[in-house]
Amino acid sequence: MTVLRALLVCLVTLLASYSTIPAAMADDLKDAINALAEGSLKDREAKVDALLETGDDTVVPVLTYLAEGDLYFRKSDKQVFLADKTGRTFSLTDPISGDVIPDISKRDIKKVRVNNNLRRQIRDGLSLFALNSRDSAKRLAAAETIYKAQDASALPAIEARLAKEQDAQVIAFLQEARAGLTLTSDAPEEAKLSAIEILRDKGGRQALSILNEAAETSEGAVKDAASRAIVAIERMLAIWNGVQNIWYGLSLGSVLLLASIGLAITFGVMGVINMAHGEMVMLGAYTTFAVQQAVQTAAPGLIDYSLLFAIPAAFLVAGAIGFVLERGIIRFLYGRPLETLLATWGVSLILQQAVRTIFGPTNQEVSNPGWMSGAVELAGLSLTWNRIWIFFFALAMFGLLFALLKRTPMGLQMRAVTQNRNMASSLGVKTPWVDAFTFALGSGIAGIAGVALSQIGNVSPNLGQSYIIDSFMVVVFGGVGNLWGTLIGALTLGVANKFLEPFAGAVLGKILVLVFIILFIQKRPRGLFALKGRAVE
Amino acid sequence: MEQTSPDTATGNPVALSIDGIDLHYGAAQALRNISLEVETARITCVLGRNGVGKTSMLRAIVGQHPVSKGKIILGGHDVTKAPPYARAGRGIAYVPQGREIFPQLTVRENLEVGYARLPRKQRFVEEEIFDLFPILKDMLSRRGGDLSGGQQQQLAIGRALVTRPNILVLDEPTEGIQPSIIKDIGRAITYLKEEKGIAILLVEQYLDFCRELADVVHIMDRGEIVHSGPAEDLDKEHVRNHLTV
Amino acid sequence: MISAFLFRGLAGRIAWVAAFIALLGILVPLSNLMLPSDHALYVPDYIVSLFGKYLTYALLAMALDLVWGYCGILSLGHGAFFALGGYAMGMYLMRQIGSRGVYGDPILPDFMVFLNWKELPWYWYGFDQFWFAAIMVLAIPGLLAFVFGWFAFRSRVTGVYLSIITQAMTYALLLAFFRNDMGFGGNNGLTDFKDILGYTLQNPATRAGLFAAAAFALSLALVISSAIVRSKFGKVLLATRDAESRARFLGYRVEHVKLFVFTLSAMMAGIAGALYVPLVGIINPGEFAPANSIEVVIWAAVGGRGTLIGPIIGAITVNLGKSWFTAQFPEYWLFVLGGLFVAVTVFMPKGMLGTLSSFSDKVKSLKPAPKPSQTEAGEMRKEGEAS
Amino acid sequence: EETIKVGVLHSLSGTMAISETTLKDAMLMLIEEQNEKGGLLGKKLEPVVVDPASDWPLFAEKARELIDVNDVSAVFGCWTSVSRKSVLPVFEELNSILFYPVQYEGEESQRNVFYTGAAPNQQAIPAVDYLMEQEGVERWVLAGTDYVYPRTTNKILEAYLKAKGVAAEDIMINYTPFGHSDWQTIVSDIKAFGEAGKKTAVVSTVNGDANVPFYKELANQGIKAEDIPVVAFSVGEEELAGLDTEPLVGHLAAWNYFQSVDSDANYEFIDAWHAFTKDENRVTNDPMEAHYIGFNMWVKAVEKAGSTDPDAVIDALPGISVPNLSGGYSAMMPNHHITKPVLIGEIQDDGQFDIVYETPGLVPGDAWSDYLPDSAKLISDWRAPLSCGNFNTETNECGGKGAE
Amino acid sequence: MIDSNTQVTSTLLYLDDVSVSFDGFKAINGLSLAIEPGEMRAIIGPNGAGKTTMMDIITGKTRPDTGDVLFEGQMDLTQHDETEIAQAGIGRKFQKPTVFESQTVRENLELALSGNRGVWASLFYRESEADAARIEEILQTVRLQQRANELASDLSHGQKQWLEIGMLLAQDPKLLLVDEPVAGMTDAETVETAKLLREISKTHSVIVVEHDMGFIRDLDVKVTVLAEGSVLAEGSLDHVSAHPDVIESYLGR
Ligand SMILES: Nc1ncnc2c1ncn2[C@@H]1O[C@H](COP(=O)(O)OP(=O)(O)OP(=O)(O)O)[C@@H](O)[C@H]1O
Ligand SMILES: Nc1ncnc2c1ncn2[C@@H]1O[C@H](COP(=O)(O)OP(=O)(O)OP(=O)(O)O)[C@@H](O)[C@H]1O
Ligand SMILES: [Mg+2]
Ligand SMILES: [Mg+2]
Repeated sequence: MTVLRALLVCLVTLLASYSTIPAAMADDLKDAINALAEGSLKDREAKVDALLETGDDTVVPVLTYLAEGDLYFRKSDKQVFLADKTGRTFSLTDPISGDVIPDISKRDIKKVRVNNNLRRQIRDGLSLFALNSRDSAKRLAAAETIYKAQDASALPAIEARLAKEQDAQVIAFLQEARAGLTLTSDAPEEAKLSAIEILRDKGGRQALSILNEAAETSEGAVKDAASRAIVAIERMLAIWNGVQNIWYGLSLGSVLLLASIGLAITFGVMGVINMAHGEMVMLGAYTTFAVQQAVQTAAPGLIDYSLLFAIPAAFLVAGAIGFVLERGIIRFLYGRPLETLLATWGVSLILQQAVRTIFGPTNQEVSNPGWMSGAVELAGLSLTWNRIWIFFFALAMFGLLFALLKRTPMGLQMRAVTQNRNMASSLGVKTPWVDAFTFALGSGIAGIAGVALSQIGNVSPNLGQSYIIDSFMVVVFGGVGNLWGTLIGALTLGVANKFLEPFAGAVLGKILVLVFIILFIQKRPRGLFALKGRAVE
Repeated sequence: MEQTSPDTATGNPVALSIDGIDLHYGAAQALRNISLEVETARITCVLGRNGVGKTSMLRAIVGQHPVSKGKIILGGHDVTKAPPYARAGRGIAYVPQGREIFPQLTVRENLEVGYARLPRKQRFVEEEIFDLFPILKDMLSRRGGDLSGGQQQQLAIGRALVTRPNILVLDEPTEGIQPSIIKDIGRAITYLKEEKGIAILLVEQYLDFCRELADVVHIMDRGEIVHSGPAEDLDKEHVRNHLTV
Repeated sequence: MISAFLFRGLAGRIAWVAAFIALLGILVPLSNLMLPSDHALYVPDYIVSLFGKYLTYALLAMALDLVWGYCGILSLGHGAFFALGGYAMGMYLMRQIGSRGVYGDPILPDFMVFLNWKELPWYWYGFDQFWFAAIMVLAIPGLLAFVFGWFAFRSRVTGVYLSIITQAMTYALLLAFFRNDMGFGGNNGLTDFKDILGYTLQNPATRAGLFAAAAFALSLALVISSAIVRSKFGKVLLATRDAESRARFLGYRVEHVKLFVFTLSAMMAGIAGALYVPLVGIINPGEFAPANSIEVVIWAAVGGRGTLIGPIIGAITVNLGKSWFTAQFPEYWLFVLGGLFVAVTVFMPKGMLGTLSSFSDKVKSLKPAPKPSQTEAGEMRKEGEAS
Repeated sequence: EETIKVGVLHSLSGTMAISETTLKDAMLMLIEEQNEKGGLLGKKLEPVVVDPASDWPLFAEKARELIDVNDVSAVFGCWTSVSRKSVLPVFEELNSILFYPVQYEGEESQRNVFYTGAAPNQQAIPAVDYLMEQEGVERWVLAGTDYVYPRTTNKILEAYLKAKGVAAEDIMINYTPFGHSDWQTIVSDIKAFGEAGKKTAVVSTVNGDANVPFYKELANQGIKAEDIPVVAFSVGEEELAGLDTEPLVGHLAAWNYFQSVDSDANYEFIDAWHAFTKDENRVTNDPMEAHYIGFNMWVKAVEKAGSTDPDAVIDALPGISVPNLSGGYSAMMPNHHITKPVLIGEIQDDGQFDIVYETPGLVPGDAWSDYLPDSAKLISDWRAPLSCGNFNTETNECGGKGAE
Repeated sequence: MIDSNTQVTSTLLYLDDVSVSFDGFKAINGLSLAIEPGEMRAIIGPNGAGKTTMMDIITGKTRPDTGDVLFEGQMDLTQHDETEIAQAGIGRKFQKPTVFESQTVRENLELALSGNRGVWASLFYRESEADAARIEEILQTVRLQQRANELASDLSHGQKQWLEIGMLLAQDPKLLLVDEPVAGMTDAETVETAKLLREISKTHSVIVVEHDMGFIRDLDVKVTVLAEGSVLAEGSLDHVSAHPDVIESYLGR
């Protein structure tokens, strides 16, 4: 965003210094721009239209700034400027001359108000400008906007561009845009039929709605063709819908997995009924917040990568607290697993209130880095980046943990100690160290989960409470002490939830999942991946 | 191996000595002033009726239960207050009564837990162990808890041997084991004593087994050692009296 | 037979505690109603309703202890039975409002008018009668526990698996009762009660009566529970808790044993809920929240599990602490309460009661008094050990 | 020295602490300011703060404690409807005064309670009007958390929209559980619903914790305000503080106050707030303004009555008018609701709202909705001689619609 | 079903071609065995031969993959659960002593004492004099009178063994399954136990599993040798001990 704006400012300055605009026209433009300062929001729509109609490139930065709420006027003379906030003051750029006036106080200027209507109008209008941009990516974006806008007045621009466009993707979009417009116009039948074909191949909901309208308003061959295209598109949509649902389910499952994976250690392996698990997740999320703040002040350039620093930090913070907890409290409670519930519940209250006291009771803002924002459109699917990252992150964590537990001597000792502490000790295992390490590991992993979860939900003192029940559900459903169970359990519950949600609704869907868990446990009283045989008794 | 204790009458160094220990379970006293020495390359056997405190004594020695009085010296070091893993670090290995294998670990993993105090190079299971208990080799990937009672007992002994101890403490190791393997265990114990010079402390109920192996026997009754002497003493009437009901 | 059975429950200190609670049930209301408010022994209205609430919590905690402490069923869903009993009572109280609601509808409760319901749903029939509601207070939690337990125990669901499905049960009920479509007032629940059995709830005397009822219910439940755990059945319970499969090999129908206490305990919880609702004046789905059920477990653990009296002490102490701390240190009370829980676990492994009795044992053993007979010693030890 | 005690009944822990803690601070600030001005009736005010811990029955217990044990003259508190419902009988029985500062579903008017937050007609209806008229919205998604406030509001809105000629298939209603955190399906449904060719908007009564994940999902799935604007009734500055608002610019909220309101009273208030909290970044919000109004009304009423006696103050309150923060005056009406302007704001990238619409005059709060059949005929007037919260204008009787 | 009065055979317990496998490992392999009423049978065999598993099958703990197990000629044990089988009169002592640790020795015996196991019956149970006397007698037999009121968890390993034997006596079943009763006992106690079992077998059927050959000799009953899940040899102890396979796989040289 900022890069773009810097470019725009350069552009203005360039334009101004080598201005080829005749003086008279420049004056008109100036008036038209300054006119933005006055009148109601409704009046402003006409003024924006007028600016767009000039077709002059000078209006591009003006309107872009307006849409972003950065167009200001000087109170003294109602002159409109492009404003950039620099620290506590603003620097103003004259849209025509490109002159920069630094250090203007907020008091002296006022924002040119904008609303959604204006933004939409500007976006659609500027897309026609961008259609002639040299950057093919921009042209592509513009063509997409034009397709979405379905504005008949854009038709000449589309035709004009199509005549000289080279980029196949842009051509496709423009043709689709034209097809939509053709269909709703009074074009001849053949044109409409070929337009229907283009739209059918394009697919998607918007094509569907255009075709629906066409099918309603037309007759004969066009109506038939449109109806057939509708059926085809709907079938595709249904399929993609199913796939999308599976993805949503897996993605929800990966969140559940993340939330419960630390618990799979502290509870699943160690047998501590760890009610403070959620708070470890919360601490991870708050660490993310703190790291983000630190990076913001220390190295703003790295802000997009603050999450990468947050991961080890969260592990260390939550792990350290887990370590202290184990040494200070839990170790007195081995052999009395139920009592750990009481103690860790107390700890969870303390941690919640501590965070509330330190950071305040309200939500904290953890922003998505650029590489985790937005979505990719993949055929009929729309996959958001943060979910994709979280999904693979969860799997990676699982893999690491699995390897640690099953393939390393430390993992073996961890399991041995929890099964028979005395005997492990008599075999030379340093049980206090293993206990503390295991609990710290489980807590640290929970902390890492907090980093990921801060990307999709609240960062508040209550964060832990909202995950704790689900986490226990997952671990138990999968089978206590079985990591695979946790993995499969989390994904199963995620997918089940997402398949129930569309037709039962979110509330009933959740109830049904709970009922499903209850019934499932009747069938497999020791969870999905139950340990069988004598060994369990 | 450090052997700082003075040599004993038999000429072998003392690997382990306990000196006047008492042990309580809550208010109940289970051991009264027990003293005993275990020599290197000797088999020391402890006998006694049910509930006289044999297991309690072993638990005190390996550190699974604190003593209320007295001292435990291991290889010249006072380990009275040391945790079990520290004592294991000094070369003591324990085959407990009731097997105490790790039920959810496989046989292989059960054995590997014994690596904990070994240097990296020594982290393998010696073939001798599998020769002694071939069944373990067949069942490496079965879960310990699924084994039969006797198999578990074999595993418990095998696991103790994995740690390459210099003192081996066995609590009724023959319990639940088939006769042929009992004979093998007997041979193995003799082998460990003679070839490896390991000190062996054996608690047994099985008199014949004891008489065959032991160099020294101690007899316990009601938390006390009431008789100590060579294995031949077991044939004496008054000694045997301690073992009858 | 029944009286002989109950008589057995009155042995030892239980008798004293039960009598004490029952006495409170008489004295506190009397003092509240008869004494002038400046009298030294006067119990203010505020205290009466507050302690009335604690007594219902105590009953709930004791009911939980019966299944958890004695039978090893760690129910994380006992709040559900409490809430169901509460709802049954709430429905009765709702019907008693009659046309005094804000919309003045003689049949439909306000929230139904509000959401355009035209008719009373069938499951609300009968709740205008106290006897019917009273039966439902027992029957609904009892039936749910019976059906739930029937399946779970028959399938041999035990340990944490059982705990978690009880939690899933209460969680599912929470979500269900939140739904306005269920016809129980959604999130706001049932409120705005006017009177019970013709006595207006805004009158201190009515609340004093409710206090007495809570005290008597608790005292009676204590005697019944004590009689149960002292009978041979109580030993079977412990056997089931400690070695379920061994009990099976002895020929005990473990699932019936569990089902019996679970259902009984759910009914006690239901009664607690039913007494709670008129005392606090509201029942809403929040009572189903899993955290509430966990808190009940905490009360029992704080007081001392497997002692019946311990959970009563625990419930009252924790809630008294909560009431006091939230007013005294509104910003820091969670530290204090959390710290208390940690301290109890670490320093009082047997809960408050267990620690108290082992302390008093020590004091006793210092005196050169005649040693307690073998049986008594064993008895006491067993009680301590059970926690 | 004798003081006048004021109860503050807001959750400082549990799920609601997120919202309510700020209100406790605001009350402490208001009381401190009043004391600096010399207190009330020559006495100092003394706040009594308790923590009902987001536990509804505990609200009732604490209310009783405040009134009975601490002898407070008035209580400022509650946020959720259920907490208010829980304390109502207590205030009625012990005859005390509660000021309730949050927007709610209406359908209530009680003698001891003064509602300084918005009734549905002071928030929801103007917001929908705005979208319809200014943005040309034709298709509606009513998304809410499953509890009474959203249910009622949506019921009212549905009736209202249908009366305006919106077809049933152009209204989608969706409920989610409290604290719902996985919004993927619902957001993609909204997206699909909005791609059908007609201009679509979302009216969100999603509550509390669920908002952050909801908006994050909206942002990530690329739902732009220009395409599908979301107007919310429970999202204010405080809630936005937990969000990166950059991708959310243009989404809307309807309130009676925004921190960005351009008035001297507001600037003063904000400065005082920053000074009081010693934190330049603390935001102000609508319920804070409601407490500001309510507190000043109470002060004025006590002065007018010359005592803190509840009956006197209750009688004195209707008709009292005090400055609000948006530059006008708000008055307490006989139905114990107040008059307020309605503002629509668009979210800005700095976490503030830019006010894009303001009702021309003040809107009086309506205790009984005109769009619900059973309430339409009810009015509330606590002045003598009527003294009734649910007066039936058809039967001319107090006590609701009565037997039919 | 079959009328309970008409006995199909006189056999008390009849295992017919029973097999069970765990994850592909055949622990019991086509095992057939018949125990007559009043018979005592000793079972020996290598570790892992399937002796304990066989008991698991009889008592309903493990379901066989194939084969029938008939009790008193008509009750198919594979169709019943542990409780029903115990109530039908099969009692068991486990290889690893399992007692109710948090209850006293006496209570353990009280629980085991034969009688109605129903919920109501145990709620309203009052100890009769006969019951008390019986418990006293058993305490005497297992030599735990001194510790009657102590918690079972405080017993030593061997004492727990004794307690379990006591519980079995209290239960008074028709068929006793005794898994390694003398493990951990002194030689003298072993002799006592053999006597005790012989006494019991006068009125009950008994199956004893042991590795102690001296003890088996003392019992002086028919011996069945199990190996790899099926019967290897059967007959008197002298007969089977001479069997080369038994020597090879079990007794050793
Ligand atoms: N955990 C315990 N708590 C209380 N008392 C115990 C405990 N363990 C053992 N005892 C008691 O201490 C005494 C000694 O027990 P110990 O286990 O040492 O006997 P043992 O000689 O090994 O007997 P066995 O031959 O039966 O194994 C016994 O009387 C026993 O009852
Ligand atoms: N659940 C199981 N999973 C895998 N293998 C099992 C399982 N249960 C038993 N086995 C195996 O079945 C075989 C028979 O075991 P069983 O306990 O019946 O032997 P046993 O004859 O009683 O031996 P012992 O004399 O040592 O007690 C053993 O090899 C054991 O490892
Ligand atoms: Mg022993
Ligand atoms: Mg066996």
